[in-house]
Amino acid sequence: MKKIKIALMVLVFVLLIAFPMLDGNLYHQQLMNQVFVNIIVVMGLNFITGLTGQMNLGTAGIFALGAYASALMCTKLHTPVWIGFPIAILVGFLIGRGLGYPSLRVKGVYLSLTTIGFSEVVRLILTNAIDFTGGSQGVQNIPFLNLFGFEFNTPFKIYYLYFGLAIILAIAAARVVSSKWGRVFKAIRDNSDAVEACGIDVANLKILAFTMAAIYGCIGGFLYTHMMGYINPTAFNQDLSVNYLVMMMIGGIGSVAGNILGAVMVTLLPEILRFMQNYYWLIFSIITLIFAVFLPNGIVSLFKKSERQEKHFNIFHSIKKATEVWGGRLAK
Amino acid sequence: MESILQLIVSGVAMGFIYALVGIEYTLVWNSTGLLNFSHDKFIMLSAYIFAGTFVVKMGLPPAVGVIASLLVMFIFGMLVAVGIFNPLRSMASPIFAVMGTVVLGRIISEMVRLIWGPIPFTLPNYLTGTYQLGNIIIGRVNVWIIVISSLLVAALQIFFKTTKTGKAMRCVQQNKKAATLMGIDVSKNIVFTIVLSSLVCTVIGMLVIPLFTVDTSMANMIGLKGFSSGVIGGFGYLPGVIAGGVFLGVLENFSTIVLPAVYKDCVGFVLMIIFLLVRPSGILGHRKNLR
Amino acid sequence: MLKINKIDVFYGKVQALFDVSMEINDKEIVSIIGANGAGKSTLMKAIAGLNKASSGSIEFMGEEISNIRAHKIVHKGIVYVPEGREVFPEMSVLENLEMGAFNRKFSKTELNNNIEESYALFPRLKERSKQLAGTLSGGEQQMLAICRGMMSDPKLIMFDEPSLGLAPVTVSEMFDAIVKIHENRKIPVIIVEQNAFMAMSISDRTYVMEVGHMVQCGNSQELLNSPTIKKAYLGG
Amino acid sequence: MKTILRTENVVKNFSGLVAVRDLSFEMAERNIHALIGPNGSGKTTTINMITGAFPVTSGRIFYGDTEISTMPTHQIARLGIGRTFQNLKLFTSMTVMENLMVGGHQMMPSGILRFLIDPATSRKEEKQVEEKAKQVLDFIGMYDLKDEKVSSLPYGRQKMTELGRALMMDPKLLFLDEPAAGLNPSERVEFVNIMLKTFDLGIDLFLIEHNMDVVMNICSRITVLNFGAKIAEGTPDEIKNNDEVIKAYLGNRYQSEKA
Amino acid sequence: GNSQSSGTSGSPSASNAAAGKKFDGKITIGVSAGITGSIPMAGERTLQGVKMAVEEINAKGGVLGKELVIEVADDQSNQSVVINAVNKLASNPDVVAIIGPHLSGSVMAASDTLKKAKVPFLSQGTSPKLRTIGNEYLFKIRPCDAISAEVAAKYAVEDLGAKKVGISYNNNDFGVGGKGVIEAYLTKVGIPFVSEGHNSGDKDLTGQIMKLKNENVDAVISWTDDAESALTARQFYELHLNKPVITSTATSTKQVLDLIDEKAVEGFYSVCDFVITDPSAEVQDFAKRFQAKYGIAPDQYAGNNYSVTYLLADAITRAGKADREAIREALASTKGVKGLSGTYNADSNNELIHECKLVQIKSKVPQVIKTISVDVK
Ligand SMILES: Nc1ncnc2c1ncn2[C@@H]1O[C@H](COP(=O)(O)OP(=O)(O)OP(=O)(O)O)[C@@H](O)[C@H]1O
Ligand SMILES: Nc1ncnc2c1ncn2[C@@H]1O[C@H](COP(=O)(O)OP(=O)(O)OP(=O)(O)O)[C@@H](O)[C@H]1O
Ligand SMILES: [Mg+2]
Ligand SMILES: [Mg+2]
Repeated sequence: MKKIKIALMVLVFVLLIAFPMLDGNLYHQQLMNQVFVNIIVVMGLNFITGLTGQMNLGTAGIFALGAYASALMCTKLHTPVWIGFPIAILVGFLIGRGLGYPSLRVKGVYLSLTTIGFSEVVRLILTNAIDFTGGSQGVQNIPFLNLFGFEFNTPFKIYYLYFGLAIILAIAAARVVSSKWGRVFKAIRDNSDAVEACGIDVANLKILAFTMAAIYGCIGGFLYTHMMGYINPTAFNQDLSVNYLVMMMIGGIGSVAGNILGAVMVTLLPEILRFMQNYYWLIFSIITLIFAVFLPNGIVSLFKKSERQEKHFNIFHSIKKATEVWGGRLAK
Repeated sequence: MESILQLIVSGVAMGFIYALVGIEYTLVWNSTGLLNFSHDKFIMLSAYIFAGTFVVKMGLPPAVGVIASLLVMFIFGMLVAVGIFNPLRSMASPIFAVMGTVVLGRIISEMVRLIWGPIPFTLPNYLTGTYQLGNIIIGRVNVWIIVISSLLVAALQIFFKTTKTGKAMRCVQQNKKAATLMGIDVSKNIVFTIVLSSLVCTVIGMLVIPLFTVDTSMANMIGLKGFSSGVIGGFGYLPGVIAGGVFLGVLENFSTIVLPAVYKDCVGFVLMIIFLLVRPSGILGHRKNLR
Repeated sequence: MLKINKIDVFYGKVQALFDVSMEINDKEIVSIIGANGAGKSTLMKAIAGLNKASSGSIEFMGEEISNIRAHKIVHKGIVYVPEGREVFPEMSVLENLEMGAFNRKFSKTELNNNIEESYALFPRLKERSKQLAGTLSGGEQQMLAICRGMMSDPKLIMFDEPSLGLAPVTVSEMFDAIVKIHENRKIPVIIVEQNAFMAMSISDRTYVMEVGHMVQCGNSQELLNSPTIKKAYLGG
Repeated sequence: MKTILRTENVVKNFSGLVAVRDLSFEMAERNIHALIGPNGSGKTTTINMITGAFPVTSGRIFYGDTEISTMPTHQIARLGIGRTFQNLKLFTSMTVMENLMVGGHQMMPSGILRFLIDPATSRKEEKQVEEKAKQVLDFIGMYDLKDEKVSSLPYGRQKMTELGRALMMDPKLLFLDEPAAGLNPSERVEFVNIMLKTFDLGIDLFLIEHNMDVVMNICSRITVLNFGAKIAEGTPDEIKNNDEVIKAYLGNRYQSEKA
Repeated sequence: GNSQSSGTSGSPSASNAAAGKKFDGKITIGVSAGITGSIPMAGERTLQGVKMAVEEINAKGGVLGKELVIEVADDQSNQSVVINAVNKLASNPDVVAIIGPHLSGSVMAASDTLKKAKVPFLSQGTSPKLRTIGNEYLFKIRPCDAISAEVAAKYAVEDLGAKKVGISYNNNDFGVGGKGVIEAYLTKVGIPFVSEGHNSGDKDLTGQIMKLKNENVDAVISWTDDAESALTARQFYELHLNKPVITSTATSTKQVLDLIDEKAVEGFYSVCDFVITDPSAEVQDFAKRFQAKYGIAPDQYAGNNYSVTYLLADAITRAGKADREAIREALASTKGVKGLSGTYNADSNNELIHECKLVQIKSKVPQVIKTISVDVK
């Protein structure tokens, strides 16, 4: 079973490497690049909302700040483009601290409303601080990324860079999820009082989760900005935040594989459905809703099903066994 | 002076619209513990049903249209509750419920676009006109809104505090299992709540037509502002919602005196964040546990 | 009055009850004892309609109830006081009690009588009638849950570990109260208890459960003296 | 004998309702200390204040020589104070093993950057804690259940899991809030054995319990609260025969049963 | 691919079958329009205009003997989606040119992609910023705001004699662009002004209006979108801002006028390009046929995109082959092609229209007062 899984993963990997060489269609390449960006953002969101259970509806704001930070740096200050990357991390770090703070005071819907507020304020400031951000007319002529004089100026080149980054970040995310961090994030979601009682500083961890979410989000924004070449505030609206949550939900909350599947599906499905013309967006929304209602554990759960059933039987057997053991002890 | 008074009056008028939206989602929140992120779309849908179908297309007199729209939205609310809200609320993570409502909103707006077409319209001579007091002007429809939202809050407050069904709705939010054991039909209750909220949305949708005109994004802004006014008024506390809405409306207008008017929308969100963090009990100081 | 005939209950794929049968007669106190995880609560929930039996039947006053939804069963007069209290945390003690009578159309005086009866049983509740139930101490919540169950004048009441978390003096008061309720109202009572000694002392008959099976049933007094029961459940 | 825990005039006031008034007591090292009292007398509130879950309204609490009355919960826990909860607070979506691993989180000091850069160290840490968790599971007799979701376990096992999770932190002082509630007599015997074994490991126990068999048999000292105030303190025998305690808490039946 | 596009142009093939003509292949033009998203009306009208023109052209024998077909991509009026839409169109080698995207912001987002793909595209974007992006594949089919906004400002000062001008603008790419032009002009001629912005979707402008009132402006220029124009007119009227008002195109279109009480817009001026009350025979004829076909009056989205489809057909004919580069060159050398909102003449900025009309609303009917043209550079 495991071997099949690994073989499958290698196959997908090879296909992805070969894809832009086999398919020269710029549209397809560009779409894949968007997929990579979205994967990165969703994996970040997964830390805070998927694992820690803190409802974050402010992804658009995070993403926008990451995008604008780099865009403004290199168009206004003419800094080298790659600087945007550390800057994105720094901005993410700062946002994480800032957004993490409210999460210490409010939970659940209250937090989601706070994050909505944050994201809307960011958008309105980007729209209105015209001298600084270019306002609603946006920032144009954003240069492409370049590294050591090599410019990533075609979707083909961008593809490999973003693919590589997405893989690195996915590995990092997967490791975090399956490590003590992921575990303790989930524990906070289940019962934060008990986590405190285990000597763990919940405040710190929530901020850590927010920070990682924001760093991933800002890296996503950074990559987005240098792929687009032009940004304006209208794209960073509530709909975008929601879209990322939808990706996470459809893929499977809490799992990196799920995040990836969700990002792929939500990015590509509407494009695939374009042939339905006038109806495509409706159909897409209906499909999303159907997934939410009928596949609450996300697409990943389709792959895990057989495992889970086995486990159910196990539970019963081991409980029975344990009870027998207890009974045995009592007898003597 | 005159312009300050006018700003207050317009702010109050707008504030009551925010309050109406706030009432609607407080209602859903109080009894299901869900936030309906598609309420702006419900409002929009009902405006289309009322104005687009009943008044314009079928030529019914508005009074009849009102009743017909309430009926249609009653059924719509019921379908949505049974088909979507009920399954979503029982899911492990509240993310599903939130996302479900958002996606539902998208579906509604696409349906509206496909059914009624994308062209904005309005109802001429429906609740139009203004009243004038000295130099202070207030729209006729605003007066309607103020009266109706006050009545609505009073009625809902009595309903929640005194009637059994109202209390049952609060029980359902707090502990579904225990509610069942008291003999409360939890699913029916949720259906009832959603239907009620759908009706309140219909009232809002029909009232704002003269001010907002009918188009697919007509209620986007008040959807979010409604949340702010609810928070400012003390989450889940009905009389507070009106206070919150009016406070927000007036403050927004006052902000235009000192700030560029384009920052007006910021005021609502900043205020909401401040209240959430600093005074979660709202301006009336209603105590309630944060969950 | 209540007749359970060979029911099976599953959680997902796990079977929790196997072929369980049981009978409760009019005006009888019955206790159910068994180790942790034996399936006592599962059985109670099956009667209350919170779990569905996949096979077998449950008859209440001659009527099949195993397919009726939980809230309807309450209307038939079967009240289940669950383990773990399950109070309405953001309602006051008084409101919680009032909700206990939700399924009945009581007049004001009837309601007040029942409330007063509760207060008489546990005066602590009267002191705290305005306090939000979520902030009550564990034991206070337990008292509230018991009284709330009594509010609707049920025809059959089931207590799931009512003594859990109660102080010793209160435990005896509570068992006295159950006996009193039983005598005053002449209704059958089912008690699931870990405090087997107490439960068996006040009950007429006792059922013993083990790993999802009903293994023994008999006169409480007799079982109290049975050495195996003593050994396994009475800590003797 | 050294004092491990000491409270000085601790008061807790919930907007007018005084749940704990002027409580002063001391707990000596190497001791099993019990706190008993009628329902609502402020026992859980006292533990909550000691472990930092609630701030004290006034008064001071010392752990050894350290004042802990103003510390946040997690710091208090790190000093070696573990606890279980009256109403179970488990990580319900996780397995028993994972619950215990969270309890051992503090034993893995490497930060997230270190973790990402240096997988070997963190793997080693994880292994160590896993070993420890296995020991603890063995200790509480739940090794076989280690991969089960806690939410599907019977109540008694869940309580045991909570104890195991608290043990993972290597506490010096362990607070147990009604550990025996909901257990039948034989299970109770088992739990008591485990508690005694825990004590033998060098962990001092402070417990709230309504079951007098447990309290009277294993505790060396008992503090009794009523309406938030201390009404008696002493050895089990002293308490058993204290009229005020009998009246307020034990009741006559207990007396007659024992007699 | 192609199979989809013929789906969208099903009716043209039907009509040419009726005409009994045989086409020798197909020429595909892409349409990027906001069919869903925040301004779906623009998308629908655009599509209606283009489709009507395509049908007519095919009925007359097509272009270069080939059938004209369209491939539509919804851009949701959103910059991220626009990229996908135009990429999809551009990656189809059959697409020789694109009509759209409509919004200036969308054009900015799509510009690089289309430049690299070397696909000529014709946009309704009017922002002066578009002059600076240096994309020779972009053609602008409506008068730049640098022209029309200046016309409005000039009219306020010269014809209405305003000594102080109020500007009410939408805080988006369109409104801010226009506001910049107006402010620059007023500064140049030394007329004081106050600018008050609002956001798209705003529902109450009391704050802004009270400020304009307090500043005692003599005339107001309102540069905003459809819904906001209706709101502006209503609230100006209700709050008694009794000053002459000059607006951008919005108030000259039927769908906006339908939203406003007659009294509230009476006497408003509007600077526009395509207007259905344009007395010219072409416009009147088009309006009639459009009304007959779709049952609604055309607006500038319909009119301009109808007109530009003809222009594109003309350019393809002039290029002699359906080739992207050749079409671009043909478009860039457009001279004197008659369209519904004036004569298309390409200048160095690839701007095709250099004239606009000033209309006044009387009893909800826009009456053309004058046509203003500027020199083609
Ligand atoms: N929601 C559930 N999902 C899966 N298994 C469950 C669930 N609830 C209970 N079980 C299992 O069913 C069996 C019976 O549980 P039940 O709660 O009825 O026991 P009980 O006799 O009431 O024990 P206790 O004394 O702990 O209350 C146990 O093995 C338990 O683990
Ligand atoms: N947050 C709160 N707000 C108001 N009153 C509270 C709050 N928490 C506890 N109380 C009250 O304080 C008193 C002490 O509660 P506590 O939980 O400490 O009791 P306890 O001694 O643990 O009782 P039990 O044995 O029933 O668990 C109770 O009367 C309770 O109602
Ligand atoms: Mg049980
Ligand atoms: Mg307690």
